[in-house]
Amino acid sequence: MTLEALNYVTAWPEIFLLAMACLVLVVDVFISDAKRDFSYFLSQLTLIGTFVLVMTVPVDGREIAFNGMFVQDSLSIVLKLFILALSFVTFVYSREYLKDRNIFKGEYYVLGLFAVLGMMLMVSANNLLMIYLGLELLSLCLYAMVAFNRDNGNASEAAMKYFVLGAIASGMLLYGMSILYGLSGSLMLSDIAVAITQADDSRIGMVFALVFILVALAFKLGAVPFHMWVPDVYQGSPTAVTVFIGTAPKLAGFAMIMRLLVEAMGELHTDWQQMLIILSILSMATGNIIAIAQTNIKRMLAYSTISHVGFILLGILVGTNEAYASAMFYTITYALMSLGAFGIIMLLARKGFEAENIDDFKGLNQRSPWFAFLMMVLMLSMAGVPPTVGFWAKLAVLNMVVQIDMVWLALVAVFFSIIGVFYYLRVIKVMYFDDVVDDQPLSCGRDIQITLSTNALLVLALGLYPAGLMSLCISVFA
Amino acid sequence: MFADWPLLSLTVWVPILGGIAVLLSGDKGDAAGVRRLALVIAVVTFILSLGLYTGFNSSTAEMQFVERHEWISAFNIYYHFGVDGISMPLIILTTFTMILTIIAGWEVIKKKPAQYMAAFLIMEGLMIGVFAALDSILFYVFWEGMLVPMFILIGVWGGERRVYATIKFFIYTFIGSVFMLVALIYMYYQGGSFAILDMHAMKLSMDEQLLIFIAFLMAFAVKVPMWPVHTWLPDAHVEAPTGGSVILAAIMLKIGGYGFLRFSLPITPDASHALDWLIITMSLVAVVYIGFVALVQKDMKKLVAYSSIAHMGFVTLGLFVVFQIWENPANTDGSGAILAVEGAMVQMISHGFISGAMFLMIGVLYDRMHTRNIQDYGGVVHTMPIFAAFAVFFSMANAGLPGTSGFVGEFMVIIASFHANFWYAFLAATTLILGAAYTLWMVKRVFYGEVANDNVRALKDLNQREFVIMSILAIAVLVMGLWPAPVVEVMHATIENLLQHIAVSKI
Amino acid sequence: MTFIDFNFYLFATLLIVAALGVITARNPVHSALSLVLAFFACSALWILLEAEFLAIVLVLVYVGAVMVLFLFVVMMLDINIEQMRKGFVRYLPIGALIALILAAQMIWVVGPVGPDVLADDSLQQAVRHDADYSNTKELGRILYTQYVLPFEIASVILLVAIVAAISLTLRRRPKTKYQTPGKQIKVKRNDRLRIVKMDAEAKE
Amino acid sequence: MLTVSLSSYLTLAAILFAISIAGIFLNRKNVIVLLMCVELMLLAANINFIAFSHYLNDTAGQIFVFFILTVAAAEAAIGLAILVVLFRNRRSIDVDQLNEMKG
Amino acid sequence: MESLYLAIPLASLMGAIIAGFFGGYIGRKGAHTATILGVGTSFVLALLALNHHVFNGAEAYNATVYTWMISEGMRFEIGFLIDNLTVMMMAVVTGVSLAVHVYTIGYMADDEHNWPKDSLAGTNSYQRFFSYISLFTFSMLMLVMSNNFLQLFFGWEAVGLVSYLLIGFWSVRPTAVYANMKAFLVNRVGDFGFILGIAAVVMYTGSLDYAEVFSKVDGLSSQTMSIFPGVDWNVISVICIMLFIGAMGKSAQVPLHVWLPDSMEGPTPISALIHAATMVTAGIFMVTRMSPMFEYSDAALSFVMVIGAITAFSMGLIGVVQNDIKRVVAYSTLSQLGYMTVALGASAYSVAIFHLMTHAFFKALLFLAAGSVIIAMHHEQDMRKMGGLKKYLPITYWTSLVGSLALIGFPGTSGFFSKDSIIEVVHHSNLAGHEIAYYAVLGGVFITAFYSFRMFFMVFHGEERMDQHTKDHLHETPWVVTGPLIALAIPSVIIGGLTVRNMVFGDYFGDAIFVSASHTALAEFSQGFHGVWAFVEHGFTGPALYFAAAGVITAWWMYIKQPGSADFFVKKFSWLHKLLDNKYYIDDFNAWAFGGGSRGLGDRLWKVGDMMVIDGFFVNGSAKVVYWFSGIARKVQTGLLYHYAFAMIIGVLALLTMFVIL
Repeated sequence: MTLEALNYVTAWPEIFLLAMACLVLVVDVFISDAKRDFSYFLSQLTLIGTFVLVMTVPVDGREIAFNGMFVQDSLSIVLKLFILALSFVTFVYSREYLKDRNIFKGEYYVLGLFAVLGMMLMVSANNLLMIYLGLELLSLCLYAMVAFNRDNGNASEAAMKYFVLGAIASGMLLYGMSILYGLSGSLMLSDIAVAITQADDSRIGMVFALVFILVALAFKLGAVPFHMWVPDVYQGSPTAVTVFIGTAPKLAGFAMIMRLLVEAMGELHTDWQQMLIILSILSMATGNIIAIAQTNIKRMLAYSTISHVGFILLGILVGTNEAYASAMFYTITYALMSLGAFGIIMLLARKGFEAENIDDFKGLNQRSPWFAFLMMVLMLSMAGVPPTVGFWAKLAVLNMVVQIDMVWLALVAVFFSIIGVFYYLRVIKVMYFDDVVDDQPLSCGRDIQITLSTNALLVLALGLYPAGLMSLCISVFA
Repeated sequence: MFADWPLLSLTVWVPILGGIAVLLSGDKGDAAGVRRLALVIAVVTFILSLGLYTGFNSSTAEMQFVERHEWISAFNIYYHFGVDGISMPLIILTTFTMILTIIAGWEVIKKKPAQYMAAFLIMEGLMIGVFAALDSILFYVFWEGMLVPMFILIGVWGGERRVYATIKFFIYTFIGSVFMLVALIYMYYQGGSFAILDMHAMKLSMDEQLLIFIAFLMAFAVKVPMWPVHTWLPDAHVEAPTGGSVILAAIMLKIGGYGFLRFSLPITPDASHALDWLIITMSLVAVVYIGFVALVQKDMKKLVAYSSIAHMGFVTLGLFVVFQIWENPANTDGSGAILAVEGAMVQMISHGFISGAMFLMIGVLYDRMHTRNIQDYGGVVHTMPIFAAFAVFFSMANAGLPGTSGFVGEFMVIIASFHANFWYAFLAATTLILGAAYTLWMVKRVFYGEVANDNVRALKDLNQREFVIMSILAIAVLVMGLWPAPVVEVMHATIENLLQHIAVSKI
Repeated sequence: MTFIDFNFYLFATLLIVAALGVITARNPVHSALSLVLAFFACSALWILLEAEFLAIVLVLVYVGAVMVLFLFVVMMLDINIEQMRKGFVRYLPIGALIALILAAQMIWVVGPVGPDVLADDSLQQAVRHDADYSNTKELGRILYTQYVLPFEIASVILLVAIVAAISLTLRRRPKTKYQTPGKQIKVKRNDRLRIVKMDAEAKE
Repeated sequence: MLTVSLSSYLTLAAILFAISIAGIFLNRKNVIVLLMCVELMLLAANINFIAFSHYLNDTAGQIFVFFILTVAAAEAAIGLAILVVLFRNRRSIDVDQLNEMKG
Repeated sequence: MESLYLAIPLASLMGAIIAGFFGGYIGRKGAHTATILGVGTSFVLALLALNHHVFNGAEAYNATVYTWMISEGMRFEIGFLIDNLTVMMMAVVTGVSLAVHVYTIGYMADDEHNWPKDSLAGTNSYQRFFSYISLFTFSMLMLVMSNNFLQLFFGWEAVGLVSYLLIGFWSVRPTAVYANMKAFLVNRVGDFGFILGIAAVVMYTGSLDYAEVFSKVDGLSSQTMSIFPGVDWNVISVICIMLFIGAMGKSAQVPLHVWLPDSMEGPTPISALIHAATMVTAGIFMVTRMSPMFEYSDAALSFVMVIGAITAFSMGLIGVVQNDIKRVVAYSTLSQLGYMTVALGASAYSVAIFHLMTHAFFKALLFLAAGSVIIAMHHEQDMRKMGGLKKYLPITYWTSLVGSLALIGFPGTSGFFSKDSIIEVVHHSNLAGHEIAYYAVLGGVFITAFYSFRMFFMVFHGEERMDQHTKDHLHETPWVVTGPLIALAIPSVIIGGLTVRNMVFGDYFGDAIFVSASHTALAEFSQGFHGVWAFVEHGFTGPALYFAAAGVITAWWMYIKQPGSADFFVKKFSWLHKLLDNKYYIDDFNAWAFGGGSRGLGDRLWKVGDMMVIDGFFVNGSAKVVYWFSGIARKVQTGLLYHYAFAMIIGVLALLTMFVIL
């Protein structure tokens, strides 16, 4: 076996990322706290470099590498690009926030980069083992990042909950994978797919495995009733970590669903469709309803995430390529929106002050009309009000649901999104209609300002012309 | 000169981009400049819409000024604009009213004038978009997008309970419209196109039609608003700043009526037919019930808001009475349907002028006295005679006095509904009494009698700006009342065509 | 009953008992020790399944390293044992019920009764390897060839674990006073001494 | 007749799995025991893998277990690190008191 | 001729516009000059038209001025139908209006006293008043000149609007602004029926044009419609009754008469012009115009007749107990309108119109005379504070006497011809209810005479009951007041005799009025006509005169001979007096049932329907439920790890159970 046979060229970006992450790790040890920015820049450089490499990776349709462990296809490339971009922006937003809290350390970036690596591996996984390892790499980084603010009790509590529940979820995943492995005789996704088509007696065993695997997937995305970690982790983590958890990993989770449910267990579509219907309805209901009662905006956004996951699942459960594209579109746009929203939360936070309560947004329009406007765009987008991209995402998904004659499900979905409008509007309400309570000036670096504006305006611009992103998503599944 | 321009796009985008420009010009700069810029944009838009009018061929029911570009190919969604005789007058109404609204907020708005003006201009563009859109998703985008500036307008520049009112407004409308979205998607799934005209031609079974009709009903009934989903309107009106009330009453409500005409009737004629009793009942309840409710209002704006609901009842009555007109055995020649629909349209336009004027009037008083309670007034005629003259005029128009535009639509609808059933006309005609009762009773308490208190004594009559707005509106109301022929003519071909279309069952 | 059967039932019983011990023990130390026992029992079962290498690893790595770590933390944190049992009895019925239902369902699927999901011929009889078959060698052979990528990733995961554990737990106590000689050397006169110029006070 | 077959191992794993689940639910006081229960759960999966691997005559299952053991070790390390941090902040690892955030 | 016809209303309109919009600039003199010029022009042109049609015998003119709107192939037009009926109305309207304009110069001269000092509305009130009455003239002309229902309705409402504005002219007076609203609303009740009638016309004939509608009436006569399920009504009857309901509002027939007495709150010239001579007769005119329809419905005619009879009698009775000088005249007007209506019901349209014309003159005269008295008395209207004014106000006295005589139908006066004709025609009528009508109008004669002369004696004779100050300043009113009085007194006497032959018995109206062959009342009555003098002679022998004489004598006895006897009768028949004094409690009933009832209903609907049920229960209720549910649901998120794990386990179990086991 030669190195060429490994086809490692396909995995160049990951190799580069790994190498650079290690470099950051090493370099960081030798620089003083005052020069910590260097680690930041190096990390960003890593992401940019990886991004460029992903762009230039020579892929002709579908490229298998590392003895079938690794696959590079258009889905993986597109998702990786977005994961990298989202992480890049996350790092931009986080810097000042971390500095203000004295947790501006190299480890954040190292763990972040490793997490990105984990996501990229998940996205490119072609084997149950790879999925598991990618997931664990991501999760372990995230557990640590959640607890990153060591002196914060809530952060450690959140990390603990996240960890224990995450471990249970991976235990279930493993159990499911073991059954799947046993019944199909292989760890390779393609082999499993073939085995399922041939399964007759063992089909129920496959469904049995599916349940356990689905639970893990649902946990990763935060679908009800496996969502319980989401609000606590979102709230407890430092916002810089919340934003990280809330954006790119959703894409990785989406990829995991694509790999496991669609590629490996596509034959069991009728089964997981039913399961996803239940999860999706529960998610939309729980997320939207409980969000209303929240006063902590991070927690509110957590519940909002849960409800959005319900929508993403709606797209997936349809089970057609177009529908996967719509779900992907939804996931990407959701990540974009939530990135911006958390960005603004971080923007409002300052030394010794977390802008965590919705009331902290009071009178933002008077303090900064521009950021109030951006936040409004983001909230409207989350609520699905045109002309923001959130609307198109919902439209795309609903469109698909209606196409499989499940109008009732579409109605349920819109019903809950009405309830959802309630709490998004409340944020706009406090920003625009209430008087200023906290009149500290908003200060942040130009880089954050520009990125944040671009972020939010992108939500608006994609709302005006969603066709590009949409056709990109469709082309992935074409 | 206008022939080659994408006039519709311009009328939509000039105010939106203009609004953004106004927004960017900011609140820190001089307010006067902001206002002037806003006015210029509104006037330019109006001129553009006049270009539409002059180039409009009223002898055909075809869509005109059509623009069609691919937008979102994945879902077959097009950037597709066009106007016919139904949307044309409403677009002009919009651009016309917007100028007045801008002027109305001239010195009155002190808090963040740039945002205020921008919100209006953006909303103008969106509303024109609603009327011009021929792609249902494009329509929906404008339809929902419009809520946002209104939400902000009421919430920021509104009265005491503005938050309650504006959220109620938003949620109410949102609830209605999302179900419409599902219906649109369903039809896309069935027919493969989001184009409204394709939907018109689509075959649909009765069950499908009924469900789609109900979805549309939820959207449009809230917007119109029809009883019993009207309760957002009084609150929104009361709390909205004057300009907001004007736009709300003059244009936004029309969008509901427009929706019925553009969507419900032609897309689901059989369901409209089957459920027309429901709409008719709701309309008549609106006329009578709301008439009584308006009578006891203590707040002027609320009173006018309720009167708007009652007046919009005529619109829905006119639109949906057509089937029964055709079916009434006593109505041997089957005539009256066109009259009904045209009456509804005329009523919409006229109500745009009149309710706008009424809210401006209340705004004039509110700017001076900072109260809308009827009982805080009395004998205003003694201190503001010119204003009182306008007030009486517009009140009479509101009460449907012949010679004013308020009469035309009511007259047409009452006559037409008689063709369907005596009792429809009977209940509709009660507005003659109730409308006069609540309007004139308000006039009596506010304007007549002795000067009620020192605040009233200190009132100053209209200033030049207010006088100009009032005069323009008065002339509009009068001209339309004395000579509605041009308005009717513009829409005639379209409505005739529409009725021919809905007369044919889709099943 | 063959020898293998006998061993299976023996260690299986042991495993279950140990597992029950883990969840029912009053003292976390006892739990940990039960877990060790469970690992041992499991290891024996794995040997029955001809997975010798992993059986050894389980004992060496798990019992030797991980469980020690567990015990270490248990000791370090010094937990009040009296409090540990609260609520156990109260929730036992529902917990047991859930567990029983779950177990019943799972066994129904994979066990001897219920749908025969294991009907596939390839699953019916295991091939017994020859005595000279080396499980370790076989594993090693494919681990470094076919599974080289996972292997690398596993190392990354371990690295992450190291980084995370250190960054989370390593701390310089802020209250500890320590000298920085470099700073002491670099000190300048102006840092320590300030000459204040004062006007003479005027007499009243 | 008692014979050990694949399903015996799977049944054993299922029982183990159920026990660990019960443990997670029943243990309301100590986070460490929760972690141990998770280890039991992984053990159940491992038994499955190895049993299948044996009956399939395929080493991939054992490889998988190998990685599971590795990852579990790493996981334990991080979990215990978090536990330590938590204990430092709260002076307790009582699951009952781990509810600052809720609702 | 077209432009001439067009000029008639427009001249008045121009006057109104000039005085209305530019009153402040042109001043009082400018305003009254402009409006009088305008109305004067209208009058002259109307006379020309009269000449053209009546004396030169021109064909009826029927043409469109402009198309208001075309919908569904139906033309809604503004157009003129000028025939003998119209020209007569035009002449009367413009003539009386001109007189009132002139009279107003004097009456409103001191109008600023009627306003609070700093009222801006009071500053130009004079000009505004002129503008209004000119506008009224325009509206009334549009009404009578109309050749279609649309324009008729337009004029119908426009006169209502002006009436509203004028009744409430002194907008500082609560009673005035109450009265104007009441007037408008009650009229709207009539219009309610009217518009339904128009709607029915449109439905069954497909046109609004008189000529076209009338041409189709014959075809409709057998058609029925069902308003209540199972009950079929003749279409024509329904249309006619609904149209007549409109007339009842405008012409103040019971029970829609309640606004008219209150309308006396307006300045007196208005009472004369609008609420006596012209506007209130619009209903009569309209029914006459619609004779080609009414003739096809005996039911409608009976209805008309009975309503008219009730009005004529019952309203006269109320007049007996009034003390306000204007109110007496007002009730008298009501009663006379009832007479006209009765005539309409008897198919004697020409008689009704004839009475309308004569009444216009003598009633305007009486009102203006009353106004003259009021001016002289410094705006005192209570007759109990008058008396013996004869020597102070000679011209007013004599003209009043003429007016009163005409009103009671003294033989030879114009009122005699018209009223006697009505009584006779009703006598000859063969429609259901004509007996009641006959006795009502006959009894009405006595009552009319009684209250007329009661007023006359109380005002001009007997002891002087006014206070000293008023008495000192008593003198005859200026020429602008007395001039119109004299100008109106002359036709009050002679116009009846001059025109009765042509209008009632001749074919003056030509095709304008259609009487069905089966309605023979007028024809029979006409057979007994042998010239004006014979009519007068016959009048001396008829019962009416005796009734009238009895009335006058009773009045004389009660108020001159035995001044205390009135009080005696009041005490003796206190229940009756109370009933009459309270106007049969109709106003109270209306205020309670309609005013209070609708407010109560509105309040209930608002507070219970809107606020409690819709808003409270559904809207806020559902929001609250969601909030409440949210509050409950968030409790599930306990924060406890084992609950979270439990949720996951339950999830697994549920999924397993659902998809694997089941």
